Amino acid sequence: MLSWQQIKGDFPLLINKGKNLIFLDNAATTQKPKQVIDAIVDYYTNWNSNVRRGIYRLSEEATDHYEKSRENISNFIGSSDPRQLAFVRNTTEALNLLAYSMGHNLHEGDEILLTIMEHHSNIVPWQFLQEKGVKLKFADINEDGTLDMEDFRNKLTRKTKVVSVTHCSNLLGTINDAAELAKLAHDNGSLFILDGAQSVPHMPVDVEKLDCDFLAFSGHKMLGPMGIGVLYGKYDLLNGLPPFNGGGEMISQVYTDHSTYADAPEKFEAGTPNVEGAIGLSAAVDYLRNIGMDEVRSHEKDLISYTLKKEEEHHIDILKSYGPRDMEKRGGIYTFNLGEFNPLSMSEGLINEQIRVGSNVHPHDVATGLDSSNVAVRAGHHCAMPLTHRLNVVATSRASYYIYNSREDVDLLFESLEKIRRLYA
Amino acid sequence: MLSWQQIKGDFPLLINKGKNLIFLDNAATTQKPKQVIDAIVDYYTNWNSNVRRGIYRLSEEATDHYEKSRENISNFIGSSDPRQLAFVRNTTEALNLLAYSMGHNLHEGDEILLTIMEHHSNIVPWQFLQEKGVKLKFADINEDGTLDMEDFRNKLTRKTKVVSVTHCSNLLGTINDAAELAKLAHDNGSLFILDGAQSVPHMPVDVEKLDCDFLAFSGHKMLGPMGIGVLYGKYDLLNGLPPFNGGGEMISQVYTDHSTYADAPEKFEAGTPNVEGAIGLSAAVDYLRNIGMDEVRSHEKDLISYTLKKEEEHHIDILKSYGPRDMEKRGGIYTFNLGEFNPLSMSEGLINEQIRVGSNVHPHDVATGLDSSNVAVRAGHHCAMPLTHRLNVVATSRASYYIYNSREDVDLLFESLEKIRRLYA
Amino acid sequence: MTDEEISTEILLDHYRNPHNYGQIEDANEKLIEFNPVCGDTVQITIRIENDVVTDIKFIGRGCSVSQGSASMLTDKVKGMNIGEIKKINQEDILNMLGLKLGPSREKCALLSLNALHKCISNHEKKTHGGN
Amino acid sequence: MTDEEISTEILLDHYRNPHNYGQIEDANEKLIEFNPVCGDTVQITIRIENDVVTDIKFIGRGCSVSQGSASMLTDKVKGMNIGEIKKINQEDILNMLGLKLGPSREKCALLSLNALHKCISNHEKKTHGGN
Ligand SMILES: Cc1ncc(COP(=O)(O)O)c(C=O)c1O
Ligand SMILES: Cc1ncc(COP(=O)(O)O)c(C=O)c1O
Repeated sequence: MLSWQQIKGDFPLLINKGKNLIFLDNAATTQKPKQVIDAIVDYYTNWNSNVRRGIYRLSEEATDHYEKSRENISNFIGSSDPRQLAFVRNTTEALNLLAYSMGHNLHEGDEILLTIMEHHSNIVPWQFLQEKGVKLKFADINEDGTLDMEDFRNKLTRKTKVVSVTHCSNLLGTINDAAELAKLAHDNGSLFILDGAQSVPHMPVDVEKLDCDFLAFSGHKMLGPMGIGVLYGKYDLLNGLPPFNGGGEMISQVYTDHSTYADAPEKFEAGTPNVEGAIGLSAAVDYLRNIGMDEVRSHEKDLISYTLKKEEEHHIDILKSYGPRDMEKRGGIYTFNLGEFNPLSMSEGLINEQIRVGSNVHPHDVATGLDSSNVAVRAGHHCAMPLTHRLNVVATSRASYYIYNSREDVDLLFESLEKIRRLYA
Repeated sequence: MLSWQQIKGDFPLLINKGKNLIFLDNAATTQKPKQVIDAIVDYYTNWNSNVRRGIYRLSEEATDHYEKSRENISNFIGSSDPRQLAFVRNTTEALNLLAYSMGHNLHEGDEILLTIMEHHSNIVPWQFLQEKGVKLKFADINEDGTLDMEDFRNKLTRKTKVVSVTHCSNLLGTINDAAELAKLAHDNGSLFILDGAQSVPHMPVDVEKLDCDFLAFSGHKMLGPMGIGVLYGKYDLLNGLPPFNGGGEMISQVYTDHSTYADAPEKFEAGTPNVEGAIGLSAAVDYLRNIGMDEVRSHEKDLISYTLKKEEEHHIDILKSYGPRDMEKRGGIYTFNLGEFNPLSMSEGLINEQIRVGSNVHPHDVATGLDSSNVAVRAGHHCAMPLTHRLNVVATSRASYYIYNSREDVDLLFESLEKIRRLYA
Repeated sequence: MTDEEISTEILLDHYRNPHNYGQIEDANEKLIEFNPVCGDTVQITIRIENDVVTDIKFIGRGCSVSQGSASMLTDKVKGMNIGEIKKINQEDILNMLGLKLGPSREKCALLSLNALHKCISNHEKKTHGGN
Repeated sequence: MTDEEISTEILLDHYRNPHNYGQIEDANEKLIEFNPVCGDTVQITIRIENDVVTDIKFIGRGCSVSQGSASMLTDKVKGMNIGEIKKINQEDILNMLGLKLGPSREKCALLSLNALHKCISNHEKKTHGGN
């Protein structure tokens, strides 16, 4: 295996920025190794063409590259048939595709079971179905940030048609037991969707072992280009879904009054696909496979345990962090506050108290402060407002790790936090 | 202005392939100049980050690049407000967005007026609305391949809520009088959508002069990267549409039981956007602006008139071409057959006649034959089956030009067609 | 002439003057296969006696690859038994043509084989299904 | 200290010990402005007499930029007339703070100005609308 230091050397942006950028916003998006950038350049320099319908050689070569990419990514997630992967823009689109498409067969009173730790992308698309009387339920979390399994079981009813759950929370870092949840869903006769946006990039994920019916993930969060993502579905289930977007490529025949559709995956790839994106993501998958997903997971486990150790050592009085402290259930995500800002109940009006309560530092100020020490973290609701509210705060700051991060980055994070704490004291 | 020969020198793929590739499939997708490839590499090497929500500098710089790209593309199409542009994957997605979103306010008996020359992407999304009783009507064409304006006027009724028309047919090359059609639609109280997939890349398009309510186009057909496209809409109309995809970025607030949405354009950009794509498309726009869209149009006009001249000179007995011969109404698209294959009426069974009727060469054989002479054209229904049927053929071959094509390419096309004609005689 | 050129000549010969072109009056299977993308169409009529193909004809419209390969395939399978025909695969057809075809043209090449396999499978259902 | 550091110090001073913090009893306009993304909240109560701001207070919760700028803005506008206040723009606020803010923090900085402008506009509707 390569050393983690060597790995950092593969990332032109990180080399360029040097000490001026400690990039800890990997749950939002990741940097790209030169292998991926090169694959994009190579594509536009040697293979670029529209795919599928062309009879000339260039188009057939492009088609070949496109389908080989599908196959490669299919193998990466343990899918035995590449036709089970449809290319989409990102996780969000994959989940919308499912919600729109499954929506045709969902009726008043049917229930969809989510968890309170879902990303907005796994909430809002389902909310659209509320119009037709479909009900959303949210399984709660325990105090330690793990999923409340008892609540999950209670909310899984005979009316639950679909269970859609994140594999890893982008805020708490909680890794859910996907295989167990899939089994519960299936025993209940429900379809099981896994949001893999934060798991596929960071740990081995095998769709067949987990037995999920559908899996969604984004290329840009796993070293791949922007604008490409994947929807995996067991073939018969995927092919059985009604189409989502209509147009070129997804049809079999079009008449003025009706159309017939192609089989999956084409059925779900309306319009000219992002061939560049597929090829770039395939290059990213090669890069990750070369390191080994077990190694990626170990590295991040090391960083997050080191983080929690540092947290205890520094013991910043107003620092509070969230998420499980059992490393088996914890991804490389560290979400925290320097003093908590609780949400104001707008209806009750504002309480007339002084702003400076216990010298709390707002997450925005934390992020700006860290940025001035060259540490890039995210602050806000992390597209998980229901969870943020559940934690009874208005916002949090979040550091999230990837393969090019090191223990030194964690050291710098805590040194900078100390500095901010002093500034606001 | 640069010479057209110099321009070709900007395209690494064309330089690489040299005489082995005469690329005449530009209506499907275009090649990329090094300026666009460089912009992509520059982005991933210097600016890559998630946009909008980040408080650190890298993210703010990426956001800045992203929004400047929107502004640049907005200017390019004559839109006075960049908030009128939402980034999507391609034309197909833009039209689906409109169909899904407008669908909420369309009811049984409402009519949508299209033309028989629409691409599948401007047909199938509207067909989905037939489920709720919305009716589609198709304005016919004249013998010369221009739009039958009388038929259009007749089919525009009090029930017509939406008119959606291609600016330029990807099969006939017909350029429709968008301003006139917009006026007719507006006088009738209908919304007017323009499919600009084949016009924005090839001629000056000014949304405000044309007065279209919405415009859709794809980056990959105008030197830009794959996976990026644009939906333009007059601000109040765009902002007034219900959301399409739900998830991150497009929300204002999310609660477990409901959400509120951001204003346009964010409202229509759910999930992590394709920042690379936006920046790449902006670079493509710079490149085109530098040439001048009037020049682009003149160049293609020259190539298509030269093509029709060559057609007359060569006088290949079984050659038949389609589309207007008035150059003011004709884009750089040349669709033809070496002998026509008429569609078989499957219900009546096959007619028992010999295959070789007048030594017709099937479009697939034409494309394969041209490919062996290094001329890349497309053959098939060109995602316009209703039009192909209207022309009473099963398929056609199509050569489509762009800025890097020359008269020599046209010469080669006809020499190769002669050769094929002889081979099959 | 190169091998490729010879193969092309043979295919075009079959295209221009197809063998087994027409319909069998006393066929026990008849089937139309259609590729909507290009309109290529092949109809096969076939007479099977005691699991052996005693006669087969086709009619069709389409490109040289779809029609030429139908002509060659019908030549090839006449007299074969069902078991042998079921073993004919994609590879065999491409070898029969001897041309390097891209994926889109391969569909044309396989049109008649698909039609033939469906005929056989329909026939088996009838005879072994007992109706 | 650099200019930037001095400006930061001033802002933090306002954040720690905000001026005009509280509610006016006899306010004729009262408005809450809220940024759902970060939870920043500012409530403004204002007393306007003959188009002049005779008193203004705020209460709020949020980051140093949103709260500090509310403190500075309320200082600035006390005694101003409506016409002058309506002319205050984004630029003026950023100059007042003297900090280089990225686009996301600018939203924080403008929260109290937006609230103030809405108060003024509501007041004008009431007085000029005649009710
Ligand atoms: C007129 C027209 N509309 C729509 C499209 C669809 O474009 P895309 O595949 O980029 O979505 C095309 C291109 O194929 C086209 O020519
Ligand atoms: C758990 C989870 N789901 C979904 C998403 C949405 O991903 P994207 O923005 O790429 O669609 C994200 C990323 O922000 C995420 O962390």
